[in-house]
Amino acid sequence: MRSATAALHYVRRNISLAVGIVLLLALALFVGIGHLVVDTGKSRPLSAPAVRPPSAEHPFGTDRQGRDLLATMVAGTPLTLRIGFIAGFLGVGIGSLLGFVSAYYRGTVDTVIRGVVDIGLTVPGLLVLIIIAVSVKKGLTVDQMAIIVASLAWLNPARTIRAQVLSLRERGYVEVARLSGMSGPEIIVKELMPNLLPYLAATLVNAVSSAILASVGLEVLGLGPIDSPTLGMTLYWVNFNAALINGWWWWWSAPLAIILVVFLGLFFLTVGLDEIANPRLRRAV
Amino acid sequence: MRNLLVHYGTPLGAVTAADSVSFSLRAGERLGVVGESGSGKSTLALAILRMIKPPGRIDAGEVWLDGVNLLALSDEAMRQVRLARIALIPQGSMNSLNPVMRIKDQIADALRDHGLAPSRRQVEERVRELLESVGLRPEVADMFPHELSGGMKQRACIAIAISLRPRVIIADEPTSALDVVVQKQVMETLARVQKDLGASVILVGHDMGLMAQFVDRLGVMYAGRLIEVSPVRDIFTQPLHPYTEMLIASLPSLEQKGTFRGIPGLIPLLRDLPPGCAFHPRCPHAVDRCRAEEPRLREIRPAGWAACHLR
Amino acid sequence: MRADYLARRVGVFVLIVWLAATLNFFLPRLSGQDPVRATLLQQASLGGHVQTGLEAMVKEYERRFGLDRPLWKQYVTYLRDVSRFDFNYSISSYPRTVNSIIAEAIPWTVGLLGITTVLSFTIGTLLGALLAWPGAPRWMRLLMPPLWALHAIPFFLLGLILMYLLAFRMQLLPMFGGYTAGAFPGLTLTFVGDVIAHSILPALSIVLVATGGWALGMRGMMVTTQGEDYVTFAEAKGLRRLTIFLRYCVRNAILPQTTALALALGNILSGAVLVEVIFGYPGVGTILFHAIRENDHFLIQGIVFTVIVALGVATLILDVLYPLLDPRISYRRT
Amino acid sequence: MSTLLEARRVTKIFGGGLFDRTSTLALDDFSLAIDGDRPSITAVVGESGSGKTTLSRLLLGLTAPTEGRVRYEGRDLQAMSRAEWRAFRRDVQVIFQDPYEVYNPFYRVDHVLATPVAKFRLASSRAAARGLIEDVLRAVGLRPEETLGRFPHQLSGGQRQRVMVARALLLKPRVILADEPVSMVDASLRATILASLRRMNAELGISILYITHDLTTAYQISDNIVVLYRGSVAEAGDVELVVKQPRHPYTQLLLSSIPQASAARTWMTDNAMASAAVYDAAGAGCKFAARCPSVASRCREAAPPLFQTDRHRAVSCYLHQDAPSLAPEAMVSAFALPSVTRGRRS
Repeated sequence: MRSATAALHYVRRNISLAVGIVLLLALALFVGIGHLVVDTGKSRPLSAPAVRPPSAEHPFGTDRQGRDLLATMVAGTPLTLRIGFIAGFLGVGIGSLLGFVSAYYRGTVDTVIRGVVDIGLTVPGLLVLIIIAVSVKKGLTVDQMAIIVASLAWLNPARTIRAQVLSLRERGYVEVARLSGMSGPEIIVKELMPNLLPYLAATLVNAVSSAILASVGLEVLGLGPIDSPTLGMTLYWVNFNAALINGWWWWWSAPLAIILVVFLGLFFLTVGLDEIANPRLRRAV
Repeated sequence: MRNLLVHYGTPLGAVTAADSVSFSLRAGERLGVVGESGSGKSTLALAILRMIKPPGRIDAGEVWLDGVNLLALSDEAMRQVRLARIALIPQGSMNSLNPVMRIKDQIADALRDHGLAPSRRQVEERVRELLESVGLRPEVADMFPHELSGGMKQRACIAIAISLRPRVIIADEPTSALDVVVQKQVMETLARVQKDLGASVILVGHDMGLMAQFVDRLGVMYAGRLIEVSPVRDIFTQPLHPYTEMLIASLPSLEQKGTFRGIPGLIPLLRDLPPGCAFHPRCPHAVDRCRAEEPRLREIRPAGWAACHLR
Repeated sequence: MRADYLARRVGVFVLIVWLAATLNFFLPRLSGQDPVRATLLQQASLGGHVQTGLEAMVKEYERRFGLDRPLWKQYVTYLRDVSRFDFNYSISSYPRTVNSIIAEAIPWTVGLLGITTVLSFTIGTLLGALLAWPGAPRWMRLLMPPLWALHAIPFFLLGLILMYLLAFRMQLLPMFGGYTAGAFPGLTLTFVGDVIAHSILPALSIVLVATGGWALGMRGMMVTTQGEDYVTFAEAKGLRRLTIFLRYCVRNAILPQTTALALALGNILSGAVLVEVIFGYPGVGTILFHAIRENDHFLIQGIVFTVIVALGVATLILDVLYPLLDPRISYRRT
Repeated sequence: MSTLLEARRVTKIFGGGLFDRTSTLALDDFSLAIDGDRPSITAVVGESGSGKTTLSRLLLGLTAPTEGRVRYEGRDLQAMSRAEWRAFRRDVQVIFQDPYEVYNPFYRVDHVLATPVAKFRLASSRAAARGLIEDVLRAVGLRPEETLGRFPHQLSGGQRQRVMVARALLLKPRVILADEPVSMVDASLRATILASLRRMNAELGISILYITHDLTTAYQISDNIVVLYRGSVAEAGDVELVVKQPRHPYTQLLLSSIPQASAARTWMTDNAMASAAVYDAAGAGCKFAARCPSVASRCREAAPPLFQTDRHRAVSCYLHQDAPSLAPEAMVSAFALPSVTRGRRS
């Protein structure tokens, strides 16, 4: 009980965290309630009259292929988030494993991992993803999309977590733990992990955000799951049909607004988590 | 140089880092301020320079230098006083020099910002002179801090501190990160430039041995208060305050084996001071009055001041 | 020491280029069949106005990369071509070479990216520095939240919004392209003016987003730097506030910013590709978009490879210049 | 004499890899042995760069020597079996310099005490573990109820360091390596910690290796002392002899540089311009030659061996070349026996 009020008290001071949580909760509510009241089947082409501005029947309007945009948003938002979460979790999972191993054991392992990561990070990720996406066969599914995005999503977590562990492993308590009979993996899990939890959380949110950004980017270029109504694919159709110069403002405003909420929500969440992870910033507040 | 009188209180939020500290400093004198961690000794050094950063602030008191109250000066006037009249030699934490500037530029910008804008030739000449006076080779002028050893960096800091011939030099733990051999060289350098300038020195630190060997008069701080000020010889032969006495007894010596013993109990936290005399929980002689009433600094014998009810 | 550093850095660059080339070669072949060949054959079988050319291309491709030849021989041939920047013909606009298409697009992208990167880095860093200065005016602090929010938005989304508001509704600026269709390209005042007008929107969407990031980073570094001992000592030296600010705080806080620039270039570039697509800007990004739509594998490979090399060169230059900013670097091990 | 922990002709070089031209010689042909039968306190004194930190890491098996062997009960640390390694980990304990860094801020102080109990199965039940922990805390003068359940930042530096002493005690070690245990503790609290080290030696028969830069505390608690200069032994032997009548010019310089906390003022001299420390590249000769006031030409040609000037002292300096020379690994034979007879642990 006391910790709950303390947490609430803290959130009130950490405004960024609160804003982030509220934005993402609102989005979750939209999707959740949407699935209950809206027929997501209407997100398929030809299920509604084409290019209608918002009306009582189609609150978000319809697109040129005859999709109901409200249904498309309700169906598509979780798909986009799914790509982000799968890629983000995979990225942070693989990245932190490599980061921990690299920084804790040093030596050749470290040299190789660090080299790969350093080089990987200087290459523009989207272009590599384009090559990958072009190379694999057409007709991607949402999950395949997520895996493609994840293929680069581990680079950044590996790098930042390696740096964190490097600084932590020099602490005396790691040495003490070793002298107290703890093994390497045990030290990583019991001594290092707890101190990195807020940091890992911030890294995860960051990775999810980057993954969504990358996937939306690929989709806008037409390299996404063509048959799925994800937010990025909707924008691809917007661009494909030149909706903007045709004045079909509702077509692009809905996905745009939702993407904005996603990115802003994730961003403020990261800032809030950073504040927890980084005591220096906390003191400065 | 007439008198420097410091008398102020500095609440850091609700914490009093230095409370009603006063002392005077004579021209050419070396005054030591010794204290353990959290005793407020570094706060004192910064307060004299008026460099207490928020949330800290100087609430009351006066710092007199040659008839001018420093606390009443404008910010710009105070800036002029720094280095020109009161100079600081920072803690020997190896990080006091700007890592991306050559040593000569770090001396030159001090000269320039104090209205001395001589030609480049004159600056070079002055830099060479200053480095020489602290025992550094002229090549050091063109070096970056990371190319110098700890002792050399600290000498460079001394060179900067004396560049405008200040009246008072505040040395805040100048040798805390140095080995003893280098510490001795640095302190000897400091003593020599002080003699050349005729300046006074306030040496702030925690090393009683260094104080015993360097200063003329010693002030002892405990929990943000000055509890004793005496000539250094008197302090080591006949300390007035029980804390001073026990502190000296806790120091190991090279003369005799097994004679030192610690002070039982804990150093109090500044935010949680006991009522009355702050030392009473650790004092073997404490009486009821010590628990209730805070002692004031009084002159107990000629030139010997202490804050203790038992004296 | 400095020669070591340079040699190591150039080595890394060569490694990056080689890896990029290798990736380019092997990735399309991972799927078992050769998608380049498949596309070529498919295009050829579809027929059309360029059929004769395509047949010639298929022959040429077979000759160079024939599946009967061992993979390593194909790889060597490929590496040789790549090292000469020979990417073959464009499939979709035969008989133009990939090179000539890329060469036409590069000035547009370099111009847009170069200017926006320099602008956002400079403005952001300056703003971040000022934000951390106690003497900064209060209104500046109010800039922070909007900058934060903008920073979180992808470049091309902001582009869409700006385009709708400024070009479509208010008609202040042209919407698409690098210059007005039908205008005669040349170094005339009207043409240059036209180009600038067309580039304002894409540039604005990049600058508005990127500036916030630089400002955030710089502010954080300034806060750290202001706590350093050398700043305290500088104050005790009685230096003017401006001297301390510029030569002690900013001078040191800018170092990590510069290292970050090298890493950020890749991200900015990725974002700019999409901005170009949205605005139909005649740069590398738009060409890439069309190449993807038309399955022009040679063109895609050529663009990706060129861009990675260009970025490699840019970061190489940054890294080589960096020791001039930080005297400690030649001694520090990476 | 049975040797417990031994460093035999150990050299440690850092760097110097294929792409790294700067290599540092941290420890140069160094030998030291700790006797198991007569538990003593041996101090290793050196300034920064003398190799004392490297020595402590080598003796703990945290790094491997470039040349030479570190042995525990005759077994090379680098070639130990799992069981031997566990026994070594238990028998040789350490107290570090920084009494804050050694605590994981995520856990209460109980964590550092409970971990070894669990890992080495020191107790059969939860209650027994608790009892064990309370016992060692009382042994170092801490009240368990005031200490357990607290977070490290809630304890003072002195208290934290004493908990670390208690942790070492918990494992009933045979050797404790105290690496600058009081240099970050306030003066008024140092004595208490040093006294508990002495008590552990005298009452529990634990050998102690006290590594420090501070000659004064080293003199106060140790039986024998080794003075290190840039990775080599300058002087070693009975602490009374070395401190009261130093023979090596470096030991003399070191001793004269210590400001004494007494009313007698003899420290400062007027030759303030003694040049800032010159560290030339390590040549073939004596490492101290560049700073030595009595340097001779032969000092620059070859490093001096150890000369046994007294029964309980050896000096590495040609000024004493008339004395019989001593092989590095035999240095220990110059050590004095502990002055007090100490109890052996049961």
